[in-house]
Amino acid sequence: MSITIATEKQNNILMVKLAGELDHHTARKTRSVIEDELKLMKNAKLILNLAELNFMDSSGLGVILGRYRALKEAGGELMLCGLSPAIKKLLQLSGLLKIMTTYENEQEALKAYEVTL
Amino acid sequence: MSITIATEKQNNILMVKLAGELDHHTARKTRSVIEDELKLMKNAKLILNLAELNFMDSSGLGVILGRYRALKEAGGELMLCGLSPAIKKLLQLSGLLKIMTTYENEQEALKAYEVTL
Amino acid sequence: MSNFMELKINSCSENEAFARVTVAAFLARIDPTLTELSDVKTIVSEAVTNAIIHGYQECSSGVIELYAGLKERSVTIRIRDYGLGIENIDQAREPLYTSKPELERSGMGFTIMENFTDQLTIDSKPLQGTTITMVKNFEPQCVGATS
Amino acid sequence: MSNFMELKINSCSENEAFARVTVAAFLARIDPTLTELSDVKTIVSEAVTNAIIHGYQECSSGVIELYAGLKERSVTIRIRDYGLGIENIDQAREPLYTSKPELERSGMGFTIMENFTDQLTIDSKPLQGTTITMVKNFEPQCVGATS
Ligand SMILES: Nc1ncnc2c1ncn2[C@@H]1O[C@H](COP(=O)(O)OP(=O)(O)O)[C@@H](O)[C@H]1O
Ligand SMILES: Nc1ncnc2c1ncn2[C@@H]1O[C@H](COP(=O)(O)OP(=O)(O)O)[C@@H](O)[C@H]1O
Repeated sequence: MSITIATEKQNNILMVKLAGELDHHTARKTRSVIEDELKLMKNAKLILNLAELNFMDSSGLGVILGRYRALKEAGGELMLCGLSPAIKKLLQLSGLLKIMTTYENEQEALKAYEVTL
Repeated sequence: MSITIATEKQNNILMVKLAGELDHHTARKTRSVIEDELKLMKNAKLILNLAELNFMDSSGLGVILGRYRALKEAGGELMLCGLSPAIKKLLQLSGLLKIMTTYENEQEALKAYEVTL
Repeated sequence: MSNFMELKINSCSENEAFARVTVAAFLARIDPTLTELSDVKTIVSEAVTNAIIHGYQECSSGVIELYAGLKERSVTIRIRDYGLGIENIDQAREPLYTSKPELERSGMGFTIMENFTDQLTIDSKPLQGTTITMVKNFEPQCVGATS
Repeated sequence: MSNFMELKINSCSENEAFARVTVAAFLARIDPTLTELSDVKTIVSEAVTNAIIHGYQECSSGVIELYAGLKERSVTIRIRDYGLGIENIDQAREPLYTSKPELERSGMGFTIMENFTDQLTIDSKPLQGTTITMVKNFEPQCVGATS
């Protein structure tokens, strides 16, 4: 009924792994943990790992879209990975899947990012 | 929300393993499966393995007590094994723990029975 | 914190599991121990089963109302039926007493409800129905526990 | 088979998870697929969240009513609040429309409810409240499936 947020920093990369349920009730905490981490970073690349989320609704879409916009504005970038079929369906329905960069898992996301360096 | 009943026969020993939830809703099925198996047996030893029951209430006590009485009347015997702390608490509260033979697991129950042969 | 839930269901036996799971889910917000959760599931199951078997004689069209109210770490659970009612409440509360031995009832329902809660009240009128009210206090949460 | 449940809760955000778990538990008796269950949890979460955020402006003392009725393998879910109501329902239904962009709402709630159900009806009157009614039909069960 709750969310667990694990963060890890490597230079300008912030990896955030969400586990549990991302809804309106847990959105505020999720948003503020991520924003706090991003505050001191420049041109941040945020890798959001959703593999262990067992529930997400449109409040979660709002959190993702919010981070996407904030990062874009600040010269950063958002990457998503670990999308379950249910979450993929929501991203598709909302059109977010088309504008976001998505990867199978964290390793793939990191690899893709390193290639572009 | 349901129950699974696995039975195994060895001579006059009937091993019944219950998995899931034993309440009033699932009691009827449990009772009738066990009674059907016992019907053709003589001096039956019933080993009831409760290790995989994740819920039981007083309707379950009724099923256990019912088998205990029927077997006793027919010259048979009931042995219980795999009692979780929660189920043990119920058996204790009702006084059943005092009158029933209980074992850690099926092996222990079988061993104890073979010794008495 | 003060939250409540009111649930109205019909008296079919599938609702025994549904009722106990619902109350357990409602209480998740105070993060009970596994033993506390198991106790609550059991008492809800006992009271709802009694409403179905004794109150409504296993006819599935009766209405059962379930209320749970949280005040800090104390929950009040009320389960009501509009069925047959209880003639002799003192006798009904006795361990091992059952009016339906032919159904292999154990007669332990009220004893379990009494033992697993801090307070049990039985209100019943023949032919009008029965209301069971139980109060259970939960252990204070460890300092530093996450929500 | 015809069963129902009625749930009344207050508008605190913990009840978003509670409401969806409750409806999922209620539907366990028809043994839905994991996808069907996930869809139902999502639509219940959307409607209850809207009642809390939009109906009651995140004040936790509002009342939310949730009804689910099963007819064979079709469920009707009704979620009602007595809050602010919706001025322009057509606009509210538009994908990506939200009246609260400052809260990072995605405006996808109604689109999801519409997509995940077979029927969606919105009844709302400003200052009186909103009732969302959804019908979802479940796949017939495989022959030989156990109950
Ligand atoms: N909701 C109810 N409506 C009518 N009678 C009830 C109700 N609950 C309990 N009783 C009466 O109280 C008796 C004792 O209940 P209980 O201790 O739960 O044992 P059991 O359910 O095994 O009979 C029942 O046998 C029944 O006669
Ligand atoms: N229960 C409600 N009470 C009042 N207004 C509502 C309610 N549900 C929805 N609305 C209105 O409809 C709009 C669209 O809802 P929705 O598609 O769920 O998107 P979101 O919740 O992200 O804003 C909301 O922004 C709000 O203005």
